Amino acid sequence: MFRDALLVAGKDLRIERRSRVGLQQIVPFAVLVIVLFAFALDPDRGVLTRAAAGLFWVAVLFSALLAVQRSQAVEGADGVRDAVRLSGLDPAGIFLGKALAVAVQLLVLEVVLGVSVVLLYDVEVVGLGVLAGTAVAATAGLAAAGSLYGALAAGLRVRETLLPLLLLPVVAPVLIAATRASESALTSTSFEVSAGDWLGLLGVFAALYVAFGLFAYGPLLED
Amino acid sequence: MFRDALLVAGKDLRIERRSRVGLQQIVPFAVLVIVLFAFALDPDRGVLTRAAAGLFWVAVLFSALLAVQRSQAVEGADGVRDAVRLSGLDPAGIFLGKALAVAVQLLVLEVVLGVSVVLLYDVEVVGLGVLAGTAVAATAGLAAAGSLYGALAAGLRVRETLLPLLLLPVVAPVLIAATRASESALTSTSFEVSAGDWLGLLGVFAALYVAFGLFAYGPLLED
Amino acid sequence: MDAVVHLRDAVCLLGRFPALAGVDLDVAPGEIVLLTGPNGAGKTTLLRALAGLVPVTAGEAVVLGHDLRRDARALRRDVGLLGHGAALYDDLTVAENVRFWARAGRAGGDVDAAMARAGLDSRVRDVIGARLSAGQRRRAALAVLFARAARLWLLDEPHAGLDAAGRDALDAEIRAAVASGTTVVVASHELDRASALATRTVTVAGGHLLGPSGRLSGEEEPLRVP
Amino acid sequence: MDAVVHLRDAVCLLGRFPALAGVDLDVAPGEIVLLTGPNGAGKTTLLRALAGLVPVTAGEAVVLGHDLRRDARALRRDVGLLGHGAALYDDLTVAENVRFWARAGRAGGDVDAAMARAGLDSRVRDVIGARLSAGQRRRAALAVLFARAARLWLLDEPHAGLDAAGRDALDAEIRAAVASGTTVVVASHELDRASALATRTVTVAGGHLLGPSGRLSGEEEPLRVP
Amino acid sequence: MKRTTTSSGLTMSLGIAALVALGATVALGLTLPKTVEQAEYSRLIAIHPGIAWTAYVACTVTALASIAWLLPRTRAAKWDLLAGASAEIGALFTALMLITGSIWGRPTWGVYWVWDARLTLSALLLALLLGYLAIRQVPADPDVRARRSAMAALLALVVVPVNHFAVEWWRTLHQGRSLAQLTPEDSLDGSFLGAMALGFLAMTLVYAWLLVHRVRVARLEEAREETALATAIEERRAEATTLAR
Ligand code: HEM
Ligand SMILES: Nc1ncnc2c1ncn2[C@@H]1O[C@H](COP(=O)(O)OP(=O)(O)OP(=O)(O)O)[C@@H](O)[C@H]1O
Ligand SMILES: Nc1ncnc2c1ncn2[C@@H]1O[C@H](COP(=O)(O)OP(=O)(O)OP(=O)(O)O)[C@@H](O)[C@H]1O
Ligand SMILES: [Mg+2]
Ligand SMILES: [Mg+2]
Repeated sequence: MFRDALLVAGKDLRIERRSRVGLQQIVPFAVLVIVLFAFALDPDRGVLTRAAAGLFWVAVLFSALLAVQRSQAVEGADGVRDAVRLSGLDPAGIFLGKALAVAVQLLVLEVVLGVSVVLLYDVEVVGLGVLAGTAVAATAGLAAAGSLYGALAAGLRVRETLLPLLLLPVVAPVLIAATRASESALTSTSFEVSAGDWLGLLGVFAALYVAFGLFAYGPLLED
Repeated sequence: MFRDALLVAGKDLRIERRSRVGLQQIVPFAVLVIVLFAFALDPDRGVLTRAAAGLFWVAVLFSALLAVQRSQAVEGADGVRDAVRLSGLDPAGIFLGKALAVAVQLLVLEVVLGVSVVLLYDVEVVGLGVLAGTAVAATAGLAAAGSLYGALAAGLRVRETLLPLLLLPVVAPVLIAATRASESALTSTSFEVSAGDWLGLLGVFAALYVAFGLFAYGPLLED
Repeated sequence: MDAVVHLRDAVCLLGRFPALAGVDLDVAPGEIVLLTGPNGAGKTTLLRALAGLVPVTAGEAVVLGHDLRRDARALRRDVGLLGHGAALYDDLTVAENVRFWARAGRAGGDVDAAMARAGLDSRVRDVIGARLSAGQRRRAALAVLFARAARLWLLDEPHAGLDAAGRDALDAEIRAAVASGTTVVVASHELDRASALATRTVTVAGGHLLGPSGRLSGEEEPLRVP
Repeated sequence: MDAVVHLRDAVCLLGRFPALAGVDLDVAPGEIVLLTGPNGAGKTTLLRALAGLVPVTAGEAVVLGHDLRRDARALRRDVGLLGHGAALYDDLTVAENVRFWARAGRAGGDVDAAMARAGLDSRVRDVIGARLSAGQRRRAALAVLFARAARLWLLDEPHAGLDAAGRDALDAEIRAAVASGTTVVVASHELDRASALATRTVTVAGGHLLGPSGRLSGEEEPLRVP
Repeated sequence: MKRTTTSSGLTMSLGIAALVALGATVALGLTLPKTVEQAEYSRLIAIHPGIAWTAYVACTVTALASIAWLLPRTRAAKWDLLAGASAEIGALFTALMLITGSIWGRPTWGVYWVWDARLTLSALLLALLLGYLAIRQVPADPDVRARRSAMAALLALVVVPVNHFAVEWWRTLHQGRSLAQLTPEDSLDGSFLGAMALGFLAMTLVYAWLLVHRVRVARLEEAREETALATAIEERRAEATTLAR
């Protein structure tokens, strides 16, 4: 299983290295979203600083959507889907591999995005450790759920639009938990929250989605 | 030109009628985005009501992205792009047609979305006329810019990710103008704005993008 | 009557790669020129260049009297290209697809007749593009070709995917079209069938034409249909 | 030695449409069975069903000893399918593609040898999938097939798109594979070439097999290679 | 079985029981003491929680049926059927929950809607159910569709417990879990509790009633499908004879 996971992840990352989609397009997109929010919410800037965490994670979420879409589009070429099913690759391995590749890209993105948020929304980071923990857990959750639903939507001809619809509700809890957890790490927060429980919740979700993916991906590939 | 525009728009709308992508997926997606924003910004509710207009337009923008993506994906099947170039259709006509189809779908979406915003963010509409005007002008702008850049990104294999990057900066002004204009039509607004100038600006942008599309689409197809 | 196709030392770049590296080719009206040669030789690229889809970056290139290097768009409606992939919208039925392309080309031609000539029976006409079999896609593409009034047909492996009946029908259609003044350039790997059809065979390799150059030796006899 | 393929009254639905409407077919080890028939008859669907890609919704279906209606996944690694479309990642070079699929199939086979057998010269090996010509794509797909150790080959119009040399090479490879114990089911419209290759020809039409049923008449002679 | 109606003794009795229970709930609800701050609205307690819990039940049934379909040993078309039917009704109840809740929210919180965890998650639950039903709409081979939707159903189930405990995990305006809070010195008036229980019973009966009907309708549809398939196969085979080319 892990052997297959590495094989697939390696393949996806090599494709990314060659096509530079994530680096040259998704990252700038995410930054743009942050900037746009800044505009949309401009009237009183206080909002920005207070909502920074939430907006950050919404931006990450949308970027994750793109990343997953791309990671599925790669498999979209005619015949590839059949070939994957015939390849004898362990479905769980494929799932892990694709999720892993997406996660790596997301983590890079979050770093860049985080910096720009700090700069643009003038928030101050107090708990870097918490942030890091949150990022890892949330990313795992997003990547797992994303890859799973990506595969679910991929079979259909309408994936580019079905995916967001399916994915958003599922990752919403992750989004919420991540927001609250990071808020506690930013001075800007208007009220007190304890990061602990939120991190815990994030961990639960991540574990849940990964486990579910491992079990569900095989049957999904069968369509 | 208009003959071709109608032909193309009719084709796109028929495809939409058959595949129901917009209706069954983009609209729910937009509503979901609204819901997510609401949660991301939860801490103090005042924000929501004040930022309602902005969030509405951001949601519309993201849905527009999907709509354009879909409208281009339709043309993506191998050979279709060549066929379009050989068809002898007037490029300006194609542009108008595709923009028209997108605009129609966006208008429907905005109605649904508007209603849900009013219900969910409890804002109160005072200037329905202004809103309508804003919607039409902004939609024209979005659809035009979207179709233009959609075609630009479509040629490349990585469109699903390139498009947002290209489009967001271009439509940002539209987004802002639309936000300000509609704010004046909502009681919730924290301060006074005169819709007039913003509407004017929107009109200018719409006209600009449409004109530019008419002139630039031909060369674009040639790539 | 002057040549339908006139290429001199034509070069086409795909990315940085010279897929066509100096092609000389003349085609007289009413000819059926067969392009053959190894995979990757440049046949598809040559056909796409003749349709004005791939820019010619060097040399002379005149098709149907239009200079490709200046006004490629002008000839668009006069050429009919049957490429490797059929141009079908997944969510439209065969009939809707053919009608759309016919309208787009302002072709007065009878759509139903065209589909019948392409051997698409009534059941298939109502199946959406996404659900067609390989051969049915080819047939739909043929129907579009038939429905449009083109003076130059560019056929890329037209027989591939067609069943026995379809192949014979296609050959008949090609002969009929030529008899009514169309000129045809066809790329194919099925030599026996294709060369029986063609009035002249040209070998493409390494991005140019081999052996007996593609240039016309004086006057070329247009094909007489028996 | 029991049959490699055993279908009885097998039905496959695509959407609601019965693309296969009651197929009876037996294939003995070492056979080369040619499927032919009109476009849309169900050949591709039959091959995909044998690979376990399309669920068999009624009837008996046993391939390589696995019951398709129960454990379709079990036989996956033992079948090699050459479909209408080549399974290539656009952004990976030919070599990278072939290597990936070979590793995925845990095939020890020599990748470079496989590409050589498929006639992919060193230049093409470093071209990314998106830029290949039609025939080069087919060749890459063949290389994958050669690199993987499959006991049942399912070839859908394998000759389409290949140049003359490629076709002969392919036929030689097929014969060699059969000699070393592989069984082959091939769908094709190029009757003269394909039937020369095949040990038995079966006609598919309207989703079932016509005429001399696909069932084995007693003992079938596996092909002897001269 | 050639049935022309989906009603039977079972549904009759279920229906009657449901109606009775509903009547009783209304009666009890109207006799409830009105709390000072909420006036009449406090009586919604007889309906709203019941609806909400029934929505949970529906989701759970869908999820369990989906699991039953996924397990090779118990795999059978009927489970997929049940899951789909239950999900449809579940979506209905979830919508009702949102509506009654909002109506109740106006007097209690001053607005129809606030963005606290309970409400948002409830909204998401509805979204998930709709997504699930959307997947079922996508035409595909029965098995494929069953598999896809089963997956989606399992994830929908995740939201239920989260929503249930949301009131503790997040700072919610929404009521706490009164059942959990039941202490000797009771926080919630007994009669309210009774009303909630009765309401739950009534709603569950309604649910069961609808479910049986829906499943039977689905069965009839299936039967029709089968005959349709038989003719389709005939036509398909006939294509061979009409080879006029
Ligand atoms: C749109 C708004 C609302 C929604 C979506 C909603 C949703 C729910 C849900 C999902 C439950 C089931 C809780 C569980 O056991 O997990 C529930 C129960 C309940 N709701 Fe609401 N509700 C809303 C508004 C209200 C309001 C305004 C009130 C009254 C002030 C209220 C009072 C209750 C009560 C008392 C229960 C039973 C709680 C228990 O005993 O466990 N709800 N609601
Ligand atoms: N960017 C590139 N880098 C390298 N080679 C390229 C590139 N783009 C295209 N090619 C090559 O250009 C050629 C295109 O040839 P073309 O498709 O015209 O061949 P063909 O004669 O149609 O072959 P076939 O018979 O297989 O259809 C191929 O050899 C392909 O490898
Ligand atoms: N949803 C559907 N509705 C109607 N017909 C359908 C549907 N899906 C598939 N089909 C039909 O199923 C058949 C699939 O046939 P298949 O692709 O196996 O044909 P084939 O024998 O491979 O043909 P070819 O020789 O053209 O490759 C086609 O006739 C197609 O029209
Ligand atoms: Mg070619
Ligand atoms: Mg086929």
